[in-house]
Amino acid sequence: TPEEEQFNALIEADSRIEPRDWMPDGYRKTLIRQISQHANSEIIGMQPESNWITRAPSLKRKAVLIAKVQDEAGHGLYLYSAAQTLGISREEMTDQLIAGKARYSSIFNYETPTWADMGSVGWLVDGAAICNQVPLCRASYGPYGRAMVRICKEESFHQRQGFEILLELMNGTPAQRAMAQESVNRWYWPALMMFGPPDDDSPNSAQSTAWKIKRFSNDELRQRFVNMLVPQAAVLGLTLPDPDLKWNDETGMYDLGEIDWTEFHEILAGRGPANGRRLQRRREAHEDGRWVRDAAAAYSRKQTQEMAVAS
Amino acid sequence: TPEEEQFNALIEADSRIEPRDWMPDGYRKTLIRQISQHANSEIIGMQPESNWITRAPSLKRKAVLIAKVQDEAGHGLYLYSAAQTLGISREEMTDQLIAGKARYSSIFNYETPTWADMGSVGWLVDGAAICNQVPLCRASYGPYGRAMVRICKEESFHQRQGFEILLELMNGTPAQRAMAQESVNRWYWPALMMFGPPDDDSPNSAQSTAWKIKRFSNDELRQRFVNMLVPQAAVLGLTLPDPDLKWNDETGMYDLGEIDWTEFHEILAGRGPANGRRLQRRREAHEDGRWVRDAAAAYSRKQTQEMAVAS
Amino acid sequence: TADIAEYALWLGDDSLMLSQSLGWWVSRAPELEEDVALGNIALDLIGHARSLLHFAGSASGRSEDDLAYWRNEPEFFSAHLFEQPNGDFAHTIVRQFIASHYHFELYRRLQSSGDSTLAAITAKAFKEVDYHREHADLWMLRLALGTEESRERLIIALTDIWPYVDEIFTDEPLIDRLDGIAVRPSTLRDVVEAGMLTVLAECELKEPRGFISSGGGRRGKHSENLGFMLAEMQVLARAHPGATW
Amino acid sequence: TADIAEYALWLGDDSLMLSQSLGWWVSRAPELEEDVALGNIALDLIGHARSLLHFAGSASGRSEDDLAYWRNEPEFFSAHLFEQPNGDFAHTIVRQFIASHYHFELYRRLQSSGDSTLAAITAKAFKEVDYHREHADLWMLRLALGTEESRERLIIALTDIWPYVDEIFTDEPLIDRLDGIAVRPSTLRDVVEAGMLTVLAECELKEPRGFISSGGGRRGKHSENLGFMLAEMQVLARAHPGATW
Repeated sequence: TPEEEQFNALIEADSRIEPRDWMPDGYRKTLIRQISQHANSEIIGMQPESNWITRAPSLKRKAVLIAKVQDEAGHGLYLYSAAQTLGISREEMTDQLIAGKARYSSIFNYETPTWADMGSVGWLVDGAAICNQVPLCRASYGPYGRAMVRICKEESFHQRQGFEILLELMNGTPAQRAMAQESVNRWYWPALMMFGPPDDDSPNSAQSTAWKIKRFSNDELRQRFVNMLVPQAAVLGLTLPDPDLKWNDETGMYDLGEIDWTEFHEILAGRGPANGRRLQRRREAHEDGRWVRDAAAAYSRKQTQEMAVAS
Repeated sequence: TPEEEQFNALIEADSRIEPRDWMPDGYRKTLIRQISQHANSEIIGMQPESNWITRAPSLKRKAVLIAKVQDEAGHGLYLYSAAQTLGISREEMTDQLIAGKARYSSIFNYETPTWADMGSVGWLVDGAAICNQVPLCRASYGPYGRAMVRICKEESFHQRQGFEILLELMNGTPAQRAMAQESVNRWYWPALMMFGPPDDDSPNSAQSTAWKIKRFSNDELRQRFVNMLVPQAAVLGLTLPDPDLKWNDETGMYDLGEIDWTEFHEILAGRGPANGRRLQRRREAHEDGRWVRDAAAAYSRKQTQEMAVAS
Repeated sequence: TADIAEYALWLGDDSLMLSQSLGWWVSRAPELEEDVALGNIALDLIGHARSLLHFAGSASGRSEDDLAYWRNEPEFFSAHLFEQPNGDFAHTIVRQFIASHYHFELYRRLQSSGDSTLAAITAKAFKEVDYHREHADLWMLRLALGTEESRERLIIALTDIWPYVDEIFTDEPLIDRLDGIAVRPSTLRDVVEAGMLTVLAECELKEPRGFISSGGGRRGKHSENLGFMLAEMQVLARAHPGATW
Repeated sequence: TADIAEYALWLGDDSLMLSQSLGWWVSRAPELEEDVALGNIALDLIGHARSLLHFAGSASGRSEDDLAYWRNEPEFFSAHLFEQPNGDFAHTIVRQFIASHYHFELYRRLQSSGDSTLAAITAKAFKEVDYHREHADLWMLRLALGTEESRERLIIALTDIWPYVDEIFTDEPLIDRLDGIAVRPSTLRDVVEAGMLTVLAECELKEPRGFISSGGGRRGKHSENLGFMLAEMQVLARAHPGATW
């Protein structure tokens, strides 16, 4: 069809597809799935960090942490808006999340038992997210790409803050240093798994790449991430918990140890440390807030009516 | 009337009035007011102590404290039962309490900011309560008197526990000793006010005394209490915060300093430290529990129906 | 002086405890927009608390964190209003409503305090609490005029929180020693109450009548909630004496 | 031995954390009878915890209070089930339901443990958890068959708490070293689950299916709630090192 040709031409030319443009159903569905999943990840991702807001060990850290969790709420909002341009409502996305039907990044099913996890989440999880997301700033769908530009700016700020938390701990008492290393030991492998299964085991990637939604393979991004981490770990004085990690002169990159995907698949199957708790808390916040949202909606209806009557 | 004469004769003979007996309206009303007020005091009185259950500094103290607060719930139950024999329902009493229409002892409008308050409440508040309540074991209304016998036994146990808490603190670190003294400073005067206004300012007492509901005057009971406290304070090594307190060889009793009744009247008027909070928490527990009580009632109705059908 | 430092603690502790409670909402608000809005307010308040605590501690060589994490309950000077638990959203909004109307008038006047640091801190804070007040006023209207349930919940929250209004307008001896520097709390009452009553009138609500808490926060006597708040707020810092973060 | 002591901590920490949560209800229960009943259960559990912690600490010279108040989070061995927050009454009842069915079968068998102290402690506890189980079963029926609202809330609570069942039946290496002394958790599963399913059938409910928490409490890896619980439980004791109470 002519529309199809025009769409393909736009993709080919690295132009943006905009909401009013024709697009194939699969493209629309893939984007809705990906963007809402990303939004949900931001929303669920508030939980492991909000866990330390009331207990942050200094007022400065408390402020930085509140700002960060609040940024995630903002990212959720941008992404919901981007998804809405594709014809799905915020209510639908919220309901799917609460019903357990929509996915979010598995990494947020891990818990944050120590303050050092605020460092690891920033440094490793946000670090991995950035590697995943920077290419998305050039995603073919306009509203998504533009949302990602804003998000990536803030994420890199968050990663720096995570790095700083760990740095402060590593410069601190022996207990603080131990806390930092223990936390990095727990988060390193899960962060690597954030890039998804190895390329030869990643079914959806080819079409997404053709549509220029996805621009690099899982393994490529994972490799980039580790290349970035190793020198930073050296600055921090932290050991990355992979005994097989070493520089390879031939490839000009680091060789990685074997990833054990068992845990990844267990969590995907609903058997992670906190899958239930994350959904429970989201559901509770949603239900507890229902009367408030209803009140705001009723008030706004009444205001509109009054204005209509007045005019 | 003959009923009236019989009633008066029973009172005269120090016999018990029982639920089936005729009684004057005023007697019934006075008792309902007094017993439900007493029940409410037990129920609201759980709050200042439950405040420390989750933070008790040793497991033994935690157990003792739970047992004590639980006893108070039990006292509330005995007393509600006694009042019910006079023709008021538990729901009515509960609703009056929550609506702020029923009184409870003002002492429970004080707060318990420190652990030492668990000692002071036991030693001073329960101590004063016992002085007030022991005579009530002989109250002319049977169900009330019998409830008071059970209650008094447990209260004297509670008072000993309060004494023990203070003793342990006074044998402890300087910080613990200071905590104990500071707490006794706060609770001493309010405990004395628990006996009510001075005799020449106590309007309802005469009739209650004639009916043998009340057997000693406010000032008499207050004096007894102080006579008991002084030697115990000496054992504890605590100073009672009354500079005018001293032994009077002539009366064979302790002279007391002037009581400042301003605070007492402020609290009665609803301007105490925690009047609002106490009612708020009772209301919240009551409202939060409504669906549970409804479920239990519905289940019990269904069980009864099933049994009726089966038979 | 020690008096000015203590006065700065009054103000700083109010904001600190309020932000401590508000921070809890971030990730639990009724909608994402409120996660952001309440987070912003919490951030502003923690900013004010940091400036005020920093200022309060400067004379005695104590840092904002020394003061936030290493004081015990009787050494805090927050008014009870600022220590009230979050309750449901209506309780949080009523607490914000009173706090922000109070802050607005207080900071408006403190900008011309004889102490230049206090004046500078409150000049910046004034602009922010103006937004807090708008946010609270709008929610008061939404809850009061929204649905039956929201109106009922708002009325309960007003009953529960209003007892703590009185204390914030109560003068203490410290104020006598800070003429021209502090604002005398009792002089704020008329304006602040008038402002709140205007909003309540728009809400078609009357001023709540009922209990009045006798307070005592400015003398280190606190409501039962503060101990629980401090236990949580200070637990990590106190597990690592001497550490920096 | 150190192994038996660690096993005693498993059991003791379970009861300790559960009683810590239950104690909150006393003064807040749906009716006075439940203030008394939940108080009794909390008291029994704290009694079990004290015996078990006392026993666990006896070899290393640590008192029950040393163990309760001076261990840090990773040194606790409670299973996540026992650390779950109270939630609404339905959550508390479901937690009690699972805990007491588990305790009943566990203590029934531990009475014949090769360790005479463990046998004696659990023989006494067995009689008490029998009552806990009855109490929970009855409430399960009331909530399931009472009103629509109670049934709905119960189903939500089952969904939320059931993920923590799996962990209590998970074997850990420690168990291999305690043959004849400890009960192998996996051997309890069939009987305990059958008992619970019988009650659920009377409730006209099926076994909940959904998430399974990966646990880790026996290795010192805890759910996010434990840190908050310990902050509150330990705050006073830790403010006075070396004090007795």
